[in-house]
Amino acid sequence: MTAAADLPRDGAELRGEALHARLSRTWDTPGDLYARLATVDHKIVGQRYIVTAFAFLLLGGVLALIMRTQLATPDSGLISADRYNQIFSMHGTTMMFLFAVPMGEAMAIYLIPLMLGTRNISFPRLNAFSYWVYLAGGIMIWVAFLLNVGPETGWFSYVPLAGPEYSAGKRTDFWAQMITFTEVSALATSVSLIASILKQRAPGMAIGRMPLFAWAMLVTSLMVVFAMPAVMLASSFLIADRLVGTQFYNPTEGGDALLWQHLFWFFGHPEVYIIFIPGLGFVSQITETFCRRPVFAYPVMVLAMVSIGLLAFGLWVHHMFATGLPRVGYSFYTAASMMIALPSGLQIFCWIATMWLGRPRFDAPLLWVLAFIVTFVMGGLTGVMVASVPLDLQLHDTYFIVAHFHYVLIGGMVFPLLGAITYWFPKITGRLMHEPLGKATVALGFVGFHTAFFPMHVTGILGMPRRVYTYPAGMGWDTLNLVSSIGAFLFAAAILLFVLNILWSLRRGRPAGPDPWAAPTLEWATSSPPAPYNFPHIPVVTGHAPLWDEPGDLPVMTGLRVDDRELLLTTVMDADPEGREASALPSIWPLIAAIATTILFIGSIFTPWAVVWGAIPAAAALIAWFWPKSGDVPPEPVIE
Amino acid sequence: MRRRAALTALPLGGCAGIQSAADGAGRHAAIVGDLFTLFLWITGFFFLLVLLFLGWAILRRRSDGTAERGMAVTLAGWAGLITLGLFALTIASFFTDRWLAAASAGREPPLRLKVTAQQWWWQIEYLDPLPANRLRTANVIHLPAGRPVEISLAAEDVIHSFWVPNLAGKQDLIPGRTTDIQLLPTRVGRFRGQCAEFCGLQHAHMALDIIVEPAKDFAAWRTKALAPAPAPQTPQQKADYAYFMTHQCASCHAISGTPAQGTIGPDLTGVAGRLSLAAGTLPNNRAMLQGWIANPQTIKPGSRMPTIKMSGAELEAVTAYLETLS
Amino acid sequence: MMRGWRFTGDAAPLPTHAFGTASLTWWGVVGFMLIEGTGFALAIASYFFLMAQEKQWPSGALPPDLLWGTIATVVMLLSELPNIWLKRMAEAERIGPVRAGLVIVALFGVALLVIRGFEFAHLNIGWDRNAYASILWALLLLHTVHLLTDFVDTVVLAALMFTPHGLEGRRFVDTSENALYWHFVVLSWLVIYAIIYWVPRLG
Amino acid sequence: MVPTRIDAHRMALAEASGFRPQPDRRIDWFESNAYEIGQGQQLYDQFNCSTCHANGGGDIGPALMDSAWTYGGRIDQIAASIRDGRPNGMPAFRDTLTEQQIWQIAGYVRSMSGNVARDAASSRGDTMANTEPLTRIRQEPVTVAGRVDRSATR
Repeated sequence: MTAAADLPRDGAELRGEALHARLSRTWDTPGDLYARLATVDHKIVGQRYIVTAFAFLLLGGVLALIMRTQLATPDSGLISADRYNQIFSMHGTTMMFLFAVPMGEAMAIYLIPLMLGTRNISFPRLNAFSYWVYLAGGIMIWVAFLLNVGPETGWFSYVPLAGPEYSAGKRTDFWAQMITFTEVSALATSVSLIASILKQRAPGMAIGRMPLFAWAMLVTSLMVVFAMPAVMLASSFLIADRLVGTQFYNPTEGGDALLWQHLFWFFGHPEVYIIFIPGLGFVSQITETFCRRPVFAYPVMVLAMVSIGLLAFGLWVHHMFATGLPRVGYSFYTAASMMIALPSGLQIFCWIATMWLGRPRFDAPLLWVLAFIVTFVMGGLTGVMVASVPLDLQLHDTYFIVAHFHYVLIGGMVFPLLGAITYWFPKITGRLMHEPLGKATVALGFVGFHTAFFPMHVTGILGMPRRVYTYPAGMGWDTLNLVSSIGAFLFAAAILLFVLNILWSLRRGRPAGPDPWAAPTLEWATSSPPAPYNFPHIPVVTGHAPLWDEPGDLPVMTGLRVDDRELLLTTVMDADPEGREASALPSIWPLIAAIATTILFIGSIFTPWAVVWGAIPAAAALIAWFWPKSGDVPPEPVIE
Repeated sequence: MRRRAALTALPLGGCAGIQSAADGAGRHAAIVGDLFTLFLWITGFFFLLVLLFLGWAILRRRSDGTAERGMAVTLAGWAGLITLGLFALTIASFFTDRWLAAASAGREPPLRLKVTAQQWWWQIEYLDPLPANRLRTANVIHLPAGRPVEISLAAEDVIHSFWVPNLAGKQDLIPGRTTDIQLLPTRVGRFRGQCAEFCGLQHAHMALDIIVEPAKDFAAWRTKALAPAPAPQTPQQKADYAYFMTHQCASCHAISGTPAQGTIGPDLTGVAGRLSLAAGTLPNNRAMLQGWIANPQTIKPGSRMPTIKMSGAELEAVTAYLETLS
Repeated sequence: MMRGWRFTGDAAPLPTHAFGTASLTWWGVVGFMLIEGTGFALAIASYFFLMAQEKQWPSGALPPDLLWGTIATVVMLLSELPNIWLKRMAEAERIGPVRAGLVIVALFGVALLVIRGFEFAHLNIGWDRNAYASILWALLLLHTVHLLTDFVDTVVLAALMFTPHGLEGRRFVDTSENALYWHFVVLSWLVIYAIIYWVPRLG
Repeated sequence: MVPTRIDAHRMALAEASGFRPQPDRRIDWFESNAYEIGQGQQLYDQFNCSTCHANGGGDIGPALMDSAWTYGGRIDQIAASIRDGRPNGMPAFRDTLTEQQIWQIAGYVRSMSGNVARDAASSRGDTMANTEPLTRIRQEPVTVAGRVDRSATR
C-alpha cells in the first residue's frame, strides 16, 4: 500500500501541460474498437445518445410525412388501413419513447457533469449500459416494423384492442417489450443524474446556485423515477395477458380495461412533462447567456419547475374525461389541470423579463427561444381549454388535440432543443454553427410548423377524429388537411436545413475556443471540445453565474489523484467538499450485460422460459461488471 | 339564434358542417360552444398580453439600471392575473357542467335508446316498456326535435367512442362497463357522428347518421320501421327472398319478420331507407349496395363482412331483395 | 484564451469512502429503492382497484393458505437481526464479523427462497383463472424478484469479502448499503403479506 | 397421377373459394397466421360453437382439444367436417359460413390442441373460458380410431 501522502495529485507541484498529459493518460478513451465499446466517458456516451435520439427524430419525421401525404387528400388509397395504423403507432412510439425522453437525458448526460464542474457522471458504467439497452430497444422495434410486425394499436395501446383476442400475433408484444427497454434505460440514466446533481456539484455551488438546466434535470429525473414504473407495470401486465393468459384486462374475468388507462396515464402525463422540462432548462440557459444577465427571479423559476413536477402526477385523469367516470371526480382534475398553467405562465414571464432587463443578442439560439415562447404559450392555452370537462368532451381525440400536443411538444421541446444544439455545438465539437443559415432554419421552421399545425385546431373543431387513415370528402376538412400537409413538408425542410448546417459546420464551422458566447456556466471554463478529464482542477463556485462572478483567474480546488479516476463529492445542500470517490474504469461488461438483457427481453416475447434461462447470463454479466479487477490501480490504505 | 350567430361570426366562420362541434344543433353542443367562445376570448387576451410584453422586451431601448423592483411587482401582478383568469375559467367550466346536467330538465320524458358499438358499426336499439315497440336498427338514429334523449352505451369487443359533435360531447363505450349520454336535439336536420376512440383496422369508417325530424315525422318513421318487412309478391321477389334466406346473409344479418335472425352483422330491416351504407362509408344507392355486397374487403379492408362467392344472378337477387326493405 | 487558475483549497485530506448520504452509491441504492417502491405501490393500487370491481373477493378461490406466508414473515423478521448487526459491523469496518454476517444473511436468503416456493404452491389458484389470481401472482412474483436479486447480491458480496478486495473501504460501504436494501425487501414484504394473506380474509 | 377423392375434393374447394393453392399452401397459411386464427377464435364465439363443444373441452359435441378425432384431425378434414357437417349432430355450415371463415375456424380448432405455429395462437379470448392458455398447452398428436395420423401433426 503506497502511503496516501506520496500519491500523485493535481495542484501546485503538478499543473499545466504535465498535468494535462498525466490526466489524459488516466481518463482518455483510446481509439481502438474495444476501448470505444468499453468507454464510460459521459461525453462519448452522451454524443452517441444525442446522435441516436436525433436519428430517431428524423425517422419519426419521415413517418409523419407519409401520414400527411396520405391525409393530404380525402379517400386517399395511398396506404392501406393496416399499414397506416402501424405507421401512426410507430410515429407516436418513436417520437415519445425513442426521441423525446432519451434526447432530454442525452443532453443532460453530456452537459450536467461539465456544468457541475466534475469529471464524469456518477455511475458511468450504468450510464453506458443505459445507452446500449436504449439502442437495442430502438433497433428491435424498427426491425419489427420493417418486418411488418410493428405496433398497430397506437403509442398508447388501449386494451382490449391491444389484448390477446383483438390484436393477434406478435405486433403488440414487440411494442410492450420496447417499453421495457426504454424504461430500463431512462430509469438507469435518471438515477445517475440524480446522484451527480446532488453529490458532485463544484464546491460552493449550493443548491440555490445551481444552473437552471441542472434544476430542470433534477426535477425530470425524479419524475422519471416515480412515473416510469407505472408503464413498466402496465406493459408487463399486458405481456402477461398476451403470453401466459393472465386476466388483468379481461372484462369478463374480473379484469378492467380502465386499469390499463389509469396505469398508462399515471405515467403518460408525467411523461409529457419529463419531455418538456428539459426544454425549460435549455431555454433558461440560452436566455441567460444571450441576454447577458442571470434569469430574472431565480427562486420563482425553481419553484415553478418543482411545482410543475409535482402537479404533473395529479392530473392524469384528464386523459380519461370521456370514459364515464363519476363527474365530481372530474372537476378535481379540471382544477388541477388548470393550476399547472400558473407556474408555466410565471416562467414565461421571467424569461421575457430577462430579455427586458438584459441586453439580448438575437443569434439563432435566442430566436429558437422566441419561437418557443410564441408557440408554447398557444399550446399551453389550448391545454387550458381541454382541461375543462365539457370542452374536452367535444375536443378529445380530435385533431384539435393533435394540434395542442404538437404545439406543446414541438414548440415546448423541439424548438428549445434545436436552440440548445446550436448553443452547445461549439462546446461539443469546437466549431460554431453557420449563423445566417441558423436564422433561416428558425424562420422556415416557425412558418412550416404553424402552417402544418394551426389548421388542425379548426379541423378538430370541424369534427375530424384522430388516427383515421382516411376521411370522406365534403366534410369541410379537405383544404385544411392539404394546408397541414404542405406545412409538414415545410417543417421537414427546416429540419433538413438544420442537419445540413450541422454537417457543414462539423468541418468548416468557425473555430469556437473555450467560450464563444461569454456564457456564465462552468462548461465554458474548459476547452472545446473538453479534455477527457473535463477540468484540470475542480472549479470552486462563488455565485449564480460562476464565470461572470470571477472575471480573473478561476478559483479551483486541487488534490485529486491523477493516477486513478477520482471525483470530488460535496454535500447535498451547500456543496461543501465531503470526500473523494473513485470513478469507474472503462469496462466491456455493461455492453455484454446489455446484450444479455436484450436476449432475455426478446426471448421472453416468444417464451416465458426465456426470462428464467435468460436471467443466468444476465446475472453473470452483472456480477462480472461489479467484480473489482485485480489489475486496478493500488487502492488507498484501508484505515485512514 | 343571436348567440349562435355570434359564435359563427368568429374566425371559425364556415363551421356549420354536418359533423362540426361549432354548429350547436343540440342544446348541449350549443352550451359547450358558448363556453368555447368564452375560453377563446380569455385565452386570446392572455396570449395578446404575452405577445405585447415579448415585443416590448425585444424592441425597447436598452437603458442601464432599470428597476428590478418594478419587474418583481409586475411578476406578482401577472401571477394574480393568471390565477384570476384560471379561476374564472374553472368556475365557468363548473357551471357549464351543471347547465349540461340540467339541460333536459322540465321537458317531456326522455326517449330511451341503447347503442352497442362493435368493430366498425353501431347497433341501435329503441327501448320501450312494451316489447312490441322495441326497435332494432343499425348505423342510423332518428330523433324527434326538441325531445331529450337518454342513450345507454355498451361495447361488444373493444373501446369505441360515441360522438355526434353537432349535438353533444363524446362518451366512450367500454366492454364490461355501461356508460350513458344525454342529447337534446333542437334543430331539425341531418348530422353525422363518428367513432372517436381508435378501435382497429376500420376505425376511420365507423360513422352513423343522425336524422333530427319533427315529432310527427319521427312517429311516422317509427311505426313504419316497426312493421315487419313486406313479404315478397312476384315470383322474382320470391326467388330473391329464398336465396337470401338460405345463404350466408341470413346467418349474420337479421330482418324482422323473416327467418334471418343473425345478430353478428347489422340489422337490415329498412336498410333501403337509410342514408348511407357500411357505417357511413358509402352513399345508399343500388350501385353502391351491389358493389359493397360483391367485394366489401376492397371498400373496408379487414371488415368482418366476408367476400361471398356469388354469381352475377345471385348478386342481383340479393341486391334486389334488399332494395325492397325501405 | 484559456483562463488561469487560483488555488483556493486542497481535497487531498478528504476520505475516499464514507457511509450514508456521503456515499455516492447510497444515493444509487435509494434511487432504485424509490423506483421499486413506486412499482410495489402501483401494483398494490391495482390490487385494490380490481378488488373494488369484484362483488366477491377473492373470486373463485379460497384465500392463500396462511401457513407458509406467516412462516415467511417470521423468518423475514428474524433475518433482520443479523442484518442490523451486519450493517453496524460494516460501518465499524470489522472484516471478521462482516464476513460472518453476510454468510448468515445469505443463508436466510436461501431459507426464504425455499419457503417462497411453498408459498407459490399454496396460493390455491392458477394465475390464469381470473383477475384476482393474476394480481395475486403478480404481487408475489414482484417481491420474489427483489428477494432473489438481493440474495444474489448478498452472495456475491460475501464471496468478495473473502478475497483481498474485501479489505477496501468501498466494500464495507457496499455491504452497509446492501443491508439497507435488505431492510427494503423485508419492509415491502410486510406490506404485501398483509395484503395477499389478510385483505381477502378481512375484506 | 389419378387424383384421389381428397385431392379432387381439395381442387373443388380451391375453385369454390377462388384460391389458387398449391396442394397444401392453405394448410400452412391457416395454421401459422395469427390474424386468421384470431378471426377463427371470434367466429367460434359468434357462431355459438361453444354451445356443443364448450371452449374445446366438449359437451354434447366431442372435445376438440384432445388427440381423438373421429373424422380426421387435419385442418382440411376439420374444414370438411364444418362445411359438410357430420352424422349425429354436427350441422353443415356450407351456406352459413364462407370458405375463408370455415378455414379460419378450423385453424382455431387446431390451435386448441396445440397444433399450430407456436407464436400464432393468442393466449386467451376476452370471454369466460375455464381452459388453459393456448400458448401454454402441450401439442396433442392427432389419432384417428386409435392410430396416430402422421400427416396431421406439424
